[in-house]
Amino acid sequence: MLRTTLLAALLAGSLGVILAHPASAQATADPETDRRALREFYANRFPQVDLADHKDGVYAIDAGAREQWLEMEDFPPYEIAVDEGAELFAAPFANGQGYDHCFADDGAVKQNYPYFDEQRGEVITLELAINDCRSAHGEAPLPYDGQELATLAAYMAFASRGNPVAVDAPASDAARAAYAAGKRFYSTRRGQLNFACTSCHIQLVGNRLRAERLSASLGHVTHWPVYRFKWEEVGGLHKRFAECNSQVGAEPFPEQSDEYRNLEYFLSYLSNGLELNGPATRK
Amino acid sequence: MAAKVKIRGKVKDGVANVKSLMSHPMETGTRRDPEGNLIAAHYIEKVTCFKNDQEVLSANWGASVSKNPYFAFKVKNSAPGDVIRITWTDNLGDTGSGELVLK
Amino acid sequence: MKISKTLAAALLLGLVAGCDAPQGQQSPSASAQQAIEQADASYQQSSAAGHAWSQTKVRLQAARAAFAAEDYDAALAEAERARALADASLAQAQAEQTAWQDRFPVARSPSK
Amino acid sequence: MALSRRKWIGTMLAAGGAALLPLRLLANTAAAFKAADADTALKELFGDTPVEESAAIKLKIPDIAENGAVVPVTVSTDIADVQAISIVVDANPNPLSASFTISPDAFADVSTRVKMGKSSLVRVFAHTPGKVYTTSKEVKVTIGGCGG
Repeated sequence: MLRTTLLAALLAGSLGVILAHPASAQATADPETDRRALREFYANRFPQVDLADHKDGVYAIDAGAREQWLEMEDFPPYEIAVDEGAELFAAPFANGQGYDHCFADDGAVKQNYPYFDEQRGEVITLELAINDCRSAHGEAPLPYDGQELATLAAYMAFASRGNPVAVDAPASDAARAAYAAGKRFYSTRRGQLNFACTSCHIQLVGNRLRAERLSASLGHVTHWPVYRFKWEEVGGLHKRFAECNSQVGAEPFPEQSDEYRNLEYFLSYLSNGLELNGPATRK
Repeated sequence: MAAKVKIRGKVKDGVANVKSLMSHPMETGTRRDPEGNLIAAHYIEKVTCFKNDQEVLSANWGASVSKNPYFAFKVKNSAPGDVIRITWTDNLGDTGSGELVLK
Repeated sequence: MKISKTLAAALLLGLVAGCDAPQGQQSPSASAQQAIEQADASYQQSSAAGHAWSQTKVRLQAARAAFAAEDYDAALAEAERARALADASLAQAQAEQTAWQDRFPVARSPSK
Repeated sequence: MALSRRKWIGTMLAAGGAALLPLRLLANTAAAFKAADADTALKELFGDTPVEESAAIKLKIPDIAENGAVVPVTVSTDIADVQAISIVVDANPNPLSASFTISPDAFADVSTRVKMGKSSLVRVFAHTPGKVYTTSKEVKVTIGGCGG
């Protein structure tokens, strides 16, 4: 028993040494400074990659994987979800109104999500807004881990394709606190493997973890929901967050929890300016 | 109601380049659900492709074709206005079909 | 360095968890019961800190299952394992209070 | 509502009408798909027709598959009189994945996506009246534990 603990602690310690990054404390940096720093970091790390191409995630930095991905994107399995989502989006509620009463431009609004709602004092993601819309029209909310919500979001992502991410900068102390909470979550080591999000996506980015190429944080939010071949269906960003947490031996948080919404807010601001290209396929 | 087959295609120099996507679980019969029960095999066995009601191509499949199958092929002597129709039937007798007028 | 502090804390907690198991006086069932309660308390703390580890719960459940099957030696062993994991995750939560601040990139070029 | 199989076949015959082609090349398809090893599958498919390696068949498939659940495959050839194309993944529990019957109105050029349980030799076959031509490629499948 003790030996396992010791081994885990030693492993954690040695990984810590490898991953330590020579940056100074950045707890209080403002979002625009963070965004600039992140872009500069990846520009130096991947000088051959145009920053705008990070919208393609890992396929911006792995030519071999990109070829197969493009082949898949030629007629991708998520098109079925986009079609179904379009029908769901167009179907009227019991009161005769529909989603288009809540979302402008036939749902092509993903670029503005998430945002910080000053009245409610919390981050509103697209998924939350969909359920708010349902509640406002007397419909029961959809489960956050279900296919109907993911399918609707897939349609809205498709409708929003090509629009650049345009998440508003935090404008109040409460909003800045939500952003900071997201940044802290992203940078905090969790789980028995003692990994932070930054361990893989900043410190070790571009390297391989077993057979997988580690992707850049820039562009992490542009392509959701994703048809993941491992899931064999479309799923949202928070489902992936939960998976990342589980993979490092940490108990995941629920989809649309405060933790994950703040994280999405932080990550989305960093990707401001990148083109949306969701939904997409991932392995 | 038969399931829909999504079809895309273009004619160039008399050749129709046709791509299709079918919504189907393609269960192998060897996977287990979270409770540990075997999930019954359920897969498309036969796909038939027509141009203007004439069969031009068919496929026999096993369960090892991927979920939501993709199938692309090329048809000779095609012209805009030709109708491509694709139909499938699975091991449980369910069917699907789709049609596309070539441009 | 912060890293070595984490390591020391984890090791220390691991040792404490291993050594403070009650000896001699208690019945095996009472010892196992107490170890499970202690492990659970530590696990709840780590969970409240947002640092629960998946294996802690797995071990706790194994301890409870062994206890229910009246295998008190196994229950005690699993509970101690759960406790060690929970304590290490608490040490992680503690170290991360400040350690997280060093991990995000900082701009090298002067701001425009 | 789903059509019953018998009704379905009836519909197909009506639709195909007299145009149905005499595509009875594949000897025993059902048994071939059930075969648990590649040799048995091939015997069921081709019987005693001689099989010959040919560089005239193009097999496009990744060297390292991104994901074993969805491996894109394209098979094409200029060989004359090809009436069928088959795809065999040797290491799969049922190696025969797909068999395509090709009329004179279609090119011998098909693409699909197949599942691969593990790294395997992938063999494709082009069937002409007197002879079967083949080519193959070793495909590595990595375990997609992470990614995305």
